[in-house]
Amino acid sequence: AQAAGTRFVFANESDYDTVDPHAAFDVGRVAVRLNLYDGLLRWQKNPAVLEPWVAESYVISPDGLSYTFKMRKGVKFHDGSEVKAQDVVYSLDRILAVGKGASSLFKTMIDPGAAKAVDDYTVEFTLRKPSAIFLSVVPEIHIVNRALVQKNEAGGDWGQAWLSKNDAGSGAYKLTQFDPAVGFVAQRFPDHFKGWGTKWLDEIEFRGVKDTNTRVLGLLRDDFQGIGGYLQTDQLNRIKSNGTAQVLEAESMRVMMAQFNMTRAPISDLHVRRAISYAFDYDGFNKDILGGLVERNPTPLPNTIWGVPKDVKGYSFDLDKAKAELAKAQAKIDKPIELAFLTGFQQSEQAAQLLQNGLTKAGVPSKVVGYPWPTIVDKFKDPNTTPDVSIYWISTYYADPHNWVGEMFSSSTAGTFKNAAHYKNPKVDALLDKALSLTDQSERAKLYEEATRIVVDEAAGLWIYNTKWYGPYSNKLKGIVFYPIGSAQEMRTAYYEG
Amino acid sequence: MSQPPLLEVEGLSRHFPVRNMFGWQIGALRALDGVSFKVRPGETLGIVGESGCGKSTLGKALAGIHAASGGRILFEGTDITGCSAVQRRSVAPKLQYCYQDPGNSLDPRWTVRRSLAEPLIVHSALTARERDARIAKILEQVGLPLTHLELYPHELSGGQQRRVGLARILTLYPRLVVLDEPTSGLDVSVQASVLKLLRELQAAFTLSYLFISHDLSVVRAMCDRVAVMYAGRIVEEAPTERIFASAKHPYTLSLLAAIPNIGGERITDTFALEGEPPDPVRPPSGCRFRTRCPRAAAVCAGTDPPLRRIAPGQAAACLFA
Amino acid sequence: MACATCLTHGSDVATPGDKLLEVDHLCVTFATEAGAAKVLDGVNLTIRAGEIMGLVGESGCGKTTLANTILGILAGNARAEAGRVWFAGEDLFALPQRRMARDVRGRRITFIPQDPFGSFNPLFSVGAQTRELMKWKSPRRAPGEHQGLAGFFARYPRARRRADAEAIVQMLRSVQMPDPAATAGKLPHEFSGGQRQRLMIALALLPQPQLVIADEPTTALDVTIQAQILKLLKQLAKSRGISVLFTTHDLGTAYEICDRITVMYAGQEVESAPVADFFGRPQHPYTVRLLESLPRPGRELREIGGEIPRLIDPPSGCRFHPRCARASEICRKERPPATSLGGGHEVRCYHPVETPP
Amino acid sequence: MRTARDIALKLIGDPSAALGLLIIVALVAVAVLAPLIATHPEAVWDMNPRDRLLPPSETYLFGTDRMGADIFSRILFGARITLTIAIVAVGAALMIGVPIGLISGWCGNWLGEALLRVSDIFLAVPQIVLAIAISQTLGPSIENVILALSVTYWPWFTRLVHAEVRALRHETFIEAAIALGVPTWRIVLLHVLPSVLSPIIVRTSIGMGFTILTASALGFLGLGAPPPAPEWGRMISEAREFLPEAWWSALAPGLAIFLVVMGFNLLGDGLRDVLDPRIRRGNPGR
Amino acid sequence: MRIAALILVRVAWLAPTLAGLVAIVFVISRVIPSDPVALLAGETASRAQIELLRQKLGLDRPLPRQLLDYYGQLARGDLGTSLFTTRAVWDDLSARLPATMELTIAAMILAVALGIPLGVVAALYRNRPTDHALRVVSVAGLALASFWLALMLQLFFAMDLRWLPLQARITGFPPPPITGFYVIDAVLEGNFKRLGDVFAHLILPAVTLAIPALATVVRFTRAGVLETLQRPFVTYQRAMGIPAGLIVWKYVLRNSLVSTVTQIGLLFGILLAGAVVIETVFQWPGIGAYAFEAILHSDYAAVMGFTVYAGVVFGIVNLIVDILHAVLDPRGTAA
Ligand SMILES: Nc1ncnc2c1ncn2[C@@H]1O[C@H](COP(=O)(O)OP(=O)(O)OP(=O)(O)O)[C@@H](O)[C@H]1O
Ligand SMILES: Nc1ncnc2c1ncn2[C@@H]1O[C@H](COP(=O)(O)OP(=O)(O)OP(=O)(O)O)[C@@H](O)[C@H]1O
Ligand SMILES: [Mg+2]
Ligand SMILES: [Mg+2]
Repeated sequence: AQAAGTRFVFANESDYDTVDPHAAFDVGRVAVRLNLYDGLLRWQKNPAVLEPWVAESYVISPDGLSYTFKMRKGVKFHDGSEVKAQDVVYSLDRILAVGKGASSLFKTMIDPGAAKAVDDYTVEFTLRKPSAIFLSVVPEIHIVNRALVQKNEAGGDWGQAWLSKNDAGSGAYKLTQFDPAVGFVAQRFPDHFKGWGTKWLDEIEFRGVKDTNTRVLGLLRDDFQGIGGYLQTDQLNRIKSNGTAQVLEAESMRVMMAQFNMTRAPISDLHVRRAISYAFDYDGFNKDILGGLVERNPTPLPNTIWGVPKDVKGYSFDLDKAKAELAKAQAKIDKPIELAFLTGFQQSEQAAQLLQNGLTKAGVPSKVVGYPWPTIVDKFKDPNTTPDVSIYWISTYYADPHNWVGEMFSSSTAGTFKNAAHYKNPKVDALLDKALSLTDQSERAKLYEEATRIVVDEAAGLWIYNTKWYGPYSNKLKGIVFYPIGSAQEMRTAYYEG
Repeated sequence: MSQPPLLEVEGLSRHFPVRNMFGWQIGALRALDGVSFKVRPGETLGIVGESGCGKSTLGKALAGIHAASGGRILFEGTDITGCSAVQRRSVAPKLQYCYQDPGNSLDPRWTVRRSLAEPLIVHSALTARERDARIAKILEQVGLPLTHLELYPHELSGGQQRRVGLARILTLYPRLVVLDEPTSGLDVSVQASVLKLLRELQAAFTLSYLFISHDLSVVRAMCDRVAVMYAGRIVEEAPTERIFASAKHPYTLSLLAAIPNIGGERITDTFALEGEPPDPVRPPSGCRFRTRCPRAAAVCAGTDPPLRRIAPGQAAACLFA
Repeated sequence: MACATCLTHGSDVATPGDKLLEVDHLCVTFATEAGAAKVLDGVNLTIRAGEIMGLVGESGCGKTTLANTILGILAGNARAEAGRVWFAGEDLFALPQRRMARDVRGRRITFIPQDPFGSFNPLFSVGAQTRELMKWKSPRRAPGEHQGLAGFFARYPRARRRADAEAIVQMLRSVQMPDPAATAGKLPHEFSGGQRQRLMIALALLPQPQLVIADEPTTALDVTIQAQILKLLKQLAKSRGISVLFTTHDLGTAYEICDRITVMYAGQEVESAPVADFFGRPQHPYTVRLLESLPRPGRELREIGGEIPRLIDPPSGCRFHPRCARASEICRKERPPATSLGGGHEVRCYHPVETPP
Repeated sequence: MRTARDIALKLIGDPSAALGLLIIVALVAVAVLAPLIATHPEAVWDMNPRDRLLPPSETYLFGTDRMGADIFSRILFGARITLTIAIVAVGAALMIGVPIGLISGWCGNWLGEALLRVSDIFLAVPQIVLAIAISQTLGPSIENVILALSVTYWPWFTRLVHAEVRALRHETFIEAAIALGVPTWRIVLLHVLPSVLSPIIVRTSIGMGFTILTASALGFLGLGAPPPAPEWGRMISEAREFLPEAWWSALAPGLAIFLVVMGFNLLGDGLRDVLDPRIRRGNPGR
Repeated sequence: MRIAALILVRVAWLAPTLAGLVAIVFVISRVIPSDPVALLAGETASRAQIELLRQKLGLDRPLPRQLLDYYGQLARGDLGTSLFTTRAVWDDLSARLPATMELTIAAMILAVALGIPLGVVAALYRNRPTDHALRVVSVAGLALASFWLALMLQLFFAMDLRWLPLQARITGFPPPPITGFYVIDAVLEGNFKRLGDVFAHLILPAVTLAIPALATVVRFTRAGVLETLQRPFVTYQRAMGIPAGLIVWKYVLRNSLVSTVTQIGLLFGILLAGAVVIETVFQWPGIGAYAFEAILHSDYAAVMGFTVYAGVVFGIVNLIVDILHAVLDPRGTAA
């Protein structure tokens, strides 16, 4: 029943197969969380900053263990009831109980029952030990309507079955239709606490469209007004030259890298790792294959975040140096090095091929193997099954150096996809732990810089680029705001013009 | 006549299962239902009867192609009824079955030479050269030029195919050959030459024949004795001349009446038999011929007449014979 | 009617003695992989109204080909090179195919096949197939009734259908089908061979044709059944005054039902005679040898010797000469002309056999 | 029965079969001679990002792909993969399917029935799904693609051979061999097998085409031979994003698949016409 | 009566066949190297947490036991819960089933409705230009990689000409399903505008899917008709002057179809397989794309559910083929 111009369709590479805000923590499907739900805080802007959202303010106790949030009054759920502290408590308990999405992150800092409603509008969290990143993950506590969810619980499932198909949020949009095989449609929620300007989108639709080509063609046909996924240069050029769509551009913090399995010869040999780092044609990849749309990051950190040691130049493509390093290596390379890429992700596949190319020229035998994401994550759990080299991305789950260098090189995360290197270095661990326990950014920055220097020197990974974000949208769409954690899927500010 | 019989068959029967569309057995087709007879060395016994009466089944049961469902087969005094495929293989060279359709009994992909060599490879220890010699000799005896050895079955005429079929059997010097309709489908002139050949071979190899045919005039030309079959049974048995001169069973008489007699009375004016042969799955009670028999009486439905001697060398299964 | 040569049926059954069918010097070749096979080479044949004509000869001599040529249903690779087929004064070759299919085949000339098993479509009931035939070929069909493509979807007029149905039951009774009423619903495989052949005869007679071509109609049958069928066919043909071209290689059956017999050898007719003459004083050496090779009590078996010729490159002149003991130079050069011996007995031989009566 | 020479002559005489034969011969030749014909033999692994997506030219006959490798050379080397997959997969399917078909066809008893049921079960899973499952289970590699294809293709041979053997069992010449006392193994190997050979050959030829298509579909889905193997399906999949601008990058592998599969099918059809006894029967005997 | 018995026997056979099928796929899916429980537990879950979850899901028991459990579950009509979507597999499948069915049936109808007449025509004009042309086209149809064809059709019809939609089953977000078959739903609602839209969306994927099937139908029909044309009853009907069109399209065709239906039955499996690729390219929310995803995620329950579904479809299609057989061939010798 909406006027034609006020409907927006977004085609995403992954399916929106659930609308439970606590079921997933990935960037791909963030639209569900950002549009249908609200949190106490929310990442906004680029570079990302934490802004008060449902919370008006917060206080951290001096020991860094207790966080007290004061909530706004009059924030309404879609059913008209008010958002209260009890809902926040229930939401965190639910996250921990259901054990999906961001729960694994919370579990490292907080126990069930650690949240308390001091009054209707005050909520207090008590941490197990001080953590510098707790605030960073608070936006993931998406507040669900406790009364509504509890009414629909079945067999102590915390309403999982119901919430996977239904909406119990307070977000700017209200779910109207959902089909796991297609996606979801949501209608503007006029009573949203943030209020609305003069222009808006009445209805937004997010659907999963697996095939990149179909997504691009659909955008060109105006089947979709926005599409997701990191596109190849050629596709972006095609969209630009077509004239029906624009490509928005922004700094992003997603990094592409190769993780080395440090536990096994020959990769465990420093010189072999350095040789590999010298054997990758960074410019060939970034400039030719990706058409210069990305920027080289010499360290595991995205260039735009604080904590990057600016003087570190990293490795360059230099086959002579690679050979020299190999000559110094003690480990014998007697079988091909396994270069793993993510099935279905062209860039990762191309990078693997290019690395293989360089390695072959440097005289190192290698083989390229593709694994789907679930498989490779599983392989990472065991050092013995972890591939020698695995090429993929680390996205921005929260904008803190800990998201990159912290989680990638801490022994506590060994075996996860963040630390597929199984990297364990007591010195680095000490630096990182220290950084987590502090709250002062400049002090923390120094510690992260120090840790970064060490891992770069150890060639503990191969860092390829730090993406820019390119958002292909219909020409008439305005008001899209990109910030790294939101992937520009928050539609509250968007509208049509012309 | 005093010689022991070469072949003695007692109460032989063969039932085929009748299945419905799902493969469940729902009955039995009594293709052969208690047949007894003897064949003496050097003798030719004719088996006549119309299509589907069980003639081929009888021949195949003797040759071991079908297992018997009942009864006994004694060959050269030994019981070969229930023996295994391997045991059977030792009898095979001596007791052979010659197909109704010799063209199809030869592997279409094999040359005549290969088809002829096969039984020798299986049953003899001859060297390749000895085999060739044997094949050449037999081929000459069946009246085919050696050049035909390299031909394929489809390149031969019907008469020639039949000769090859015979040659293949004769390479093993059998004692008894079951000839299943050796002249059906042949033109009269070819038929004549095949019959001549069979006679010559019988003399040359001292063979006994079980001569299956539905053509009484051919049987008359070839056989010493004749057994007439109807619906899985032998209904009359007698020396050939007696059959033609004084057959007693009404079915034999009908059969005789059905053969056109060139120059004689026209059967289209005289023939009287009505009706169709019975369904072998549901044969009529009592005498199986009674449904068509001009002489049928009420008793015929109740009693199944046994084959009984009615004259020296002649037996018939009819209450009125 | 617009066309003068179109004859209405029933009214003008030719009187006995009239020439109904005349095959005049017919030559048919088949294109085969190995070359052109001259299967028919100047065949002549005459059938008079009401007459049963036997056509005998060895397998492969061209009997079926001749029948198919008359019916105009030769295989795609066959070609009538020369000759004419006259039927009731009409040149069948000059008739357009569509008229041939509509007015001649199945109507004035019907057909009884050799193989009663294969000639029914196994998936349609006998009744359906009979009705299909009568829808198109019933003698009660009005001349202009739905023709050609339009007829494809046309209905079978109610009144005629009823009349035809009655005729069908009548006919089934005359061919001695047990329980004619139940016949229609059954599928072909539910009938025995003899019954199927009787159905075939019924189908051939239902359109009330002038000529029935029976191509070895009894070879697939048992002796006793064969005798029944022959008897039936002869009775019906005679009682209705229908001419029959009866093709067979069995001299015995030919003797049974034919008025006259024509012998073919390798695509040529060699002798034609009334049945008594044919068996009584055969003239052509081939006929004689053929009769001699029949097994007879008290007579030695005698084959003809030699092989039938290949039709790709047949012998010149009389095609029988390579197997003939009496052959002379002229036999190799020219085909003997037809010599009439009176009484309708004709022979094509330079050296006929003087058989004692 | 015709001799091999007759068959060859007839095949050549039939334009479409001859075309099929020609394509297959060309494929084999290309596969064998790839290193000699290829203009950039190192293109199988060597990438040159600076030359990516160049249109066809004298240096790059079919243009270059997204990694800057010569498509022409990759197609040539891809022929090796394609041929290997087709031959080994169908060969293995033959090895499994034909014996099982022979046994199940020959033994009409419970054993035959059970074997047939097993093959039915395999037929019940859509081939590509089972193939995806297998190559996902064991990891994407050419060997696993081959395994997946043969595991899913053998029932087709079993069905075919089973049906043929069932029909043959009642053929007179088989029965005659039994009556002659020929041992069963001799009958099955010397009479039955050669008689079912022609349908098997036909099915093999068509199966080659089918297998190549399925293998390339797996490649397309990213589950086939891993990069940088120049597998044709994978090449299309990679090129897809550059359509229609870099049309050459998808055209060459697409055409290659099309031609080869068509070649096998044409050859199969031609062989059917030459070998299939049912069609042969229509011809005059002598 | 005969058909009822046939259905009974077929259905009776379905159970053991399904059991075997399930066993095979069960074993294959369980040897997958990746551990879905670990995945489910989350990317940072500890070993102990994973083991706990494994116990909860019953995945720690021996394989045969798990298989038996699964049979028990199946017998209760329960396909289990998808590890990934956390919904009942049956719900997931049934939501996607109509999409696939609609697509495959449309493709099947296209293939059969066009393929049979073309096959007959090819046979009638054997070895003439028409036949050669049809043969080349049908062989080409078999040789076209469906993903390639899909792409080309999309580029041409949806992008260049803009005649047809590019993707999806319907314009806009799907309306709440009645039967889930949008064609039927549109008719039920009397919404003919939507019906047109649904058809337009159906064309490209259905054509892509249908082309290899069409080629197969043409080939088998041609062969069947050629063989039937040799049968004596054709000669007989010709000799009796039955109109040629009637002989071919009524009598010959029915006989040829008896053997063609079996092939058409087998085609269904191929169509289902083709759906995996085509659903991905056309963004068709069907079961093929779902199965592909499920396999990639090692989602046992979903894979098994799909397998059972494929087995049931195979069984049903076989049943339909048998019924068609019985209808076409009333002799009852079939099966
Ligand atoms: N393998 C078989 N399975 C089932 N029934 C069979 C089999 N072989 C023969 N019969 C049946 O057994 C009966 C006798 O058949 P048989 O072949 O012995 O007859 P026949 O006298 O040789 O006939 P013909 O003269 O036609 O050769 C027939 O009804 C036939 O249908
Ligand atoms: N379609 C055809 N193509 C090539 N040759 C054919 C064809 N039809 C028949 N012939 C050949 O023509 C010759 C005559 O065949 P025809 O069927 O007329 O003989 P026939 O006398 O009816 O034989 P039979 O008694 O066996 O039925 C045979 O040599 C046959 O091989
Ligand atoms: Mg017999
Ligand atoms: Mg004939």
